[in-house]
Amino acid sequence: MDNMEISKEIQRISGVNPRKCMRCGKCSGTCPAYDQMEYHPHQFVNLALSGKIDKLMESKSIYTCLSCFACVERCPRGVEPANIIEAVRLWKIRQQNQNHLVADQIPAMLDEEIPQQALVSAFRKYKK
Amino acid sequence: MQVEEKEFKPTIVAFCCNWCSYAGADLSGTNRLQYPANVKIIRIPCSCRLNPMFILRAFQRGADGVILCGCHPGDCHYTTGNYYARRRMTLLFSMLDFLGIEKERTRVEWVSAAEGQKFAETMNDFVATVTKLGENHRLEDLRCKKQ
Amino acid sequence: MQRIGVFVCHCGTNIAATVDVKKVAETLLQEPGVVYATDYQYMCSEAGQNMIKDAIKAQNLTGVVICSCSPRMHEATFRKAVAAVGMNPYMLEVANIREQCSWIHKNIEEATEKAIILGRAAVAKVHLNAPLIAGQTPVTKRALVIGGGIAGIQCALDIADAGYQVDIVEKEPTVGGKMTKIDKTFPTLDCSSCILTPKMVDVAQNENIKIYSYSEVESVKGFVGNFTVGIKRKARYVKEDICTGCGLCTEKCPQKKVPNDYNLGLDTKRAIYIPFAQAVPKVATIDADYCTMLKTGKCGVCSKICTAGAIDYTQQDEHLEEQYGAIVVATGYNPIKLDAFDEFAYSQSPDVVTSLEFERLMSASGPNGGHLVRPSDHKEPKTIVFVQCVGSRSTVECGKPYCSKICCMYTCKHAMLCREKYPDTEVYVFYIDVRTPGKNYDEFYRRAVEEYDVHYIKGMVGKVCPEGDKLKVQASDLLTNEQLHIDADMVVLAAAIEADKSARPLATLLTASMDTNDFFTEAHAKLRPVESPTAGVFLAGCAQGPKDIPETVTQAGACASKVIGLLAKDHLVGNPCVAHSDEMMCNGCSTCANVCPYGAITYETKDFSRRKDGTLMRRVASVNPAVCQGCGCCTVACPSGAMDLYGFSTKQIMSEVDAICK
Amino acid sequence: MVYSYYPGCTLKSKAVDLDMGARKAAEALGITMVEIPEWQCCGGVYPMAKDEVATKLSSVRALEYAKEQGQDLLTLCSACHHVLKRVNNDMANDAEIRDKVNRYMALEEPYAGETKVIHYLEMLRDVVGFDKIKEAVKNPLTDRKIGAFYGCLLLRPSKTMQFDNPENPSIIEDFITALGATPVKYPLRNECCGGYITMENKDLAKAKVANIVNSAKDAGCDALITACPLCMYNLTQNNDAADLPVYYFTELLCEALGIGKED
Repeated sequence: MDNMEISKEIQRISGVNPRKCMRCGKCSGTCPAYDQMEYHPHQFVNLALSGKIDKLMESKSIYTCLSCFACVERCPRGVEPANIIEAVRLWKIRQQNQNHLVADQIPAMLDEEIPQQALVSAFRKYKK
Repeated sequence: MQVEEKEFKPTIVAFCCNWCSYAGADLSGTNRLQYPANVKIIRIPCSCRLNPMFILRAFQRGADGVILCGCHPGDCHYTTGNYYARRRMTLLFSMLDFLGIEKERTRVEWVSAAEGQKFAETMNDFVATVTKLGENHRLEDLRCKKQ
Repeated sequence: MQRIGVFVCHCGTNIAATVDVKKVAETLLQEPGVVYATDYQYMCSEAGQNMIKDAIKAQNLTGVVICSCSPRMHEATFRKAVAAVGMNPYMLEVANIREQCSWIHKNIEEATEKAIILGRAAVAKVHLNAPLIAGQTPVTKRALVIGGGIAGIQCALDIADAGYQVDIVEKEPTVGGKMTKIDKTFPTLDCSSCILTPKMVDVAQNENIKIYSYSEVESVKGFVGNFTVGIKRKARYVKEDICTGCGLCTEKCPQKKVPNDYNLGLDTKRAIYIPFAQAVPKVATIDADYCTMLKTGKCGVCSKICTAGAIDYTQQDEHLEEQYGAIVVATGYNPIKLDAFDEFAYSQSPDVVTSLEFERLMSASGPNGGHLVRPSDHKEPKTIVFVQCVGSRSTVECGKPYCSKICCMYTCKHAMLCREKYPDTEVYVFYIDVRTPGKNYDEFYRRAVEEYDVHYIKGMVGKVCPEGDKLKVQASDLLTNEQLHIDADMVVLAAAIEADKSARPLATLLTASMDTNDFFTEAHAKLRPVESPTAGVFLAGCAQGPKDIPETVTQAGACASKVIGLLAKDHLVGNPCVAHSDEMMCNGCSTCANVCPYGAITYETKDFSRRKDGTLMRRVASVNPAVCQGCGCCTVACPSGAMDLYGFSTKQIMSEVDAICK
Repeated sequence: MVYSYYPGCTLKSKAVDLDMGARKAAEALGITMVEIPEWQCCGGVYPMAKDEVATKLSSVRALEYAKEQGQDLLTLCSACHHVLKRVNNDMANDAEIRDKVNRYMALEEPYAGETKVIHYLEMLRDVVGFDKIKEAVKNPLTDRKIGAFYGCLLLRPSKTMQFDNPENPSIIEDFITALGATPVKYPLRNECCGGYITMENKDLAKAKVANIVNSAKDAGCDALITACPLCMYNLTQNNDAADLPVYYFTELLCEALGIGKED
């Protein structure tokens, strides 16, 4: 699949029409994980539109999104950048051997207090 | 005995809103954009003036296709006329379809006064579509039949 | 039976080259009722017109068909020609054999056949034509202007200047509108009051202008040239004609804790007040929600102190009716409420203000006499962040999908004024786009950046957090691709502007159409921008859409010229192609009235009994020909076929259909 | 009032305090919570992708069960509430997802989002009423300055969650007031604590927590309360200074109502 086709797929999976974006940058102004991201929410939207998904898929930014929905909440155009980030992440990890998290890594991450929820959600987000 | 097959030329009635499509048709004339001569235009003040009876009458009298052209949604000279027209035609066309007059024989198209090109294209396309469908005999009043 | 004459035009070779005009004339002569048919080089020429006139006289014609260019071109010419020899102009029809025949076809045979058919359709229609006479209605030579802001004021002054009477209905106690709240105006930075108050005085002193302040329109009847408008004069509990505006009562009233609307609630006023020093009319008003006397019956300080004896606690709302020929809607705008934009902490910190509030804070007539301090602690702000497009260009529920148009410029003005008056203040402006189309507008913006060193940042503020005495502003800078964190002292939000809340009910009263944003729709977006589609209703200012002062004044002037054009006529000649109802067929169901966009259809109960003794009363529709615009929507909606349209009657169109399909 | 109750995985293990407190308080307030038998884990994350259907099924099963019982579905954990409420919204409004899920589930009667999902706090506010709670309080928590930590999942996206004003919420503050304590509003109470990436990116989680804790302390909070086990973990375990106690809101509720841990 070429980039533009992937871009269309991303739009289908996310249910987001990136053309609605007016490039105000409010999503990035609101993002609590901004400083740890290489690509920021508004760039996700623009790159998804222009078909440069490959850059996003190779970036750690897709695992940095906190899924806090602040960008979704505050976007004045109803674009839902978080959905795009999730769709790109899914596109990546749905490929063979691209799981971001594998079960072997888990024991090292555990501590006494960690809630089940953290494990479940980490698997849900990072592994297929 | 061999019957010479005459080329089928459908009879098409086009109802055009005075404010937009009629002017659009004039513009396509001014720009010498051709469309078939079997399209005959009737001027009405607004697409909402189109009584469904006119369309039934046209089919009864032997028309093969009827098209209504009005202002683009939101641009009606009388503010809301084309919305009424759109709703009425939706109902009428589905009834006509039920009666066996194919959906392709009827059409609503929005053509503004500036869209001479679109008017000609629409008419060319519509005539081609109706020509493909052939003569219409549904609803036709045999007493009105051409000799 | 009609005696119809057919005239086929060659239009030089425009028609004659592809249409066999002779054959058209000959064939149409065979049509029933056609007693004369001819062709000529140029029908629209003097000679051509004379030919038609002569034929009408010689052949005693009752109807005429011209086969020529589009009726949009020369129908009026030909109608005038036939009218000159005594024929009713509506007995003429034009068959369009140029634009819709000769110009688009190449095959002579086909084109000629089509021309004949089009001619036949026109002949068939003329058979059913009836003489139509355009109705005339007298015009009441007085205009009503609803809204006394700069749009209303300018419009009223221009109309009055032409010698017509104008009434202004203003819902506030004073005229002046939003412009009275503004400190300086872009792009010249002259003081708003200084340019507005002289106009307010002009309005008050002009003998052609009457101001109904603290009043509202509550009913509208009638139609263009003849409106009857009901006006409610709200009780101000002060006799307007006696009060001298000395203001003593407003100083002595013991109820001091009334939010001051003039300063947008940033300070307080007394329960009896004059909105501001230059108010017109300069008359006190009692705020009934706060007045102790009106609420409890105990107090009466203002009454005791008023030497003129103007206070009247028993005053009631007054209702009156006036006649007008034209109505101007100038209801203006308001900034939207920012409750739904709490990410900017508007309701959480007094130091987050709207631009209009900021305007008051900067104004010499504002709560701090023009010394810019934070509302919370009255300290001078050192860092100010301006956020643009708050609620504008937003497609989510709480926002407005349109650009509010004025914010870029006023934000620029605020930023510039801050830097000028308080050079040690850091000023940031977050923008999505800077939109400055207008004479000297972009230059103004560039001056703010280049000379006043205002930090313009492309990006949007995501969140404002009040922490301690700071406002933590988190925003993006899209050009440097950074997230910015600014500790601001004040945040100013450029709130979107929306149509005044009174506009929607007013539109219903006027049967004037509105768009989904509650702005009044103009009759034509480009060519009739100050008229409403409803005849006799005109639009000025932000009631029609967001606009700045120069544009508003321009539009108000244009609006006035349209009103003057209407009032200058003694009678209005209508379009005779209007709907009419056959009373014998009408069943009074109201369907037609419901689809009519103009409110032209009313119902009356009529006596249909033969002796007129009231035994057979029926409710029937009646169309007001002065209001009907002739769209014909009602004719199709009518379930009993009682409605028909002159000039485009059902039978006429049917006959055209028949002629074409034959 | 009887509710179908969906506890979720964490409330059965690490967040027993949240669960037990809620049950006891409900009993005291005349609310019956019937745990859904054989509930399945909601997954902890709402699957945003339009083509994710399997991951929404467990939520639909719980929702469908409540529908059969004719009861509203009561939730306690913020994440479960978020997931259930949004899946329910999809079932009601997204025809494609609804059709796919129903075809997969092959229910007798298709499920179309009929169940009302209500959070325990909403139940306290809208059904019991904070004024009634105030009356029921035996040990008012006088003089305690408590900050509410809302986090993300209860509030956003507000269009679906309809929980409270997403930018300036007040429900937990009103709850704190009802218990007799003093609510402290601090700016970052609806900021993300970084809970979802606590395993993946400890540093980011810690940074986020530090911001929130500092904001709360600066505003004068003695303690924070939350409805989310993940926030609880994050705010306590990833706060290196460990200088701000965090409770589940149900713990304080029980304390104020005079219900001991052993009861």
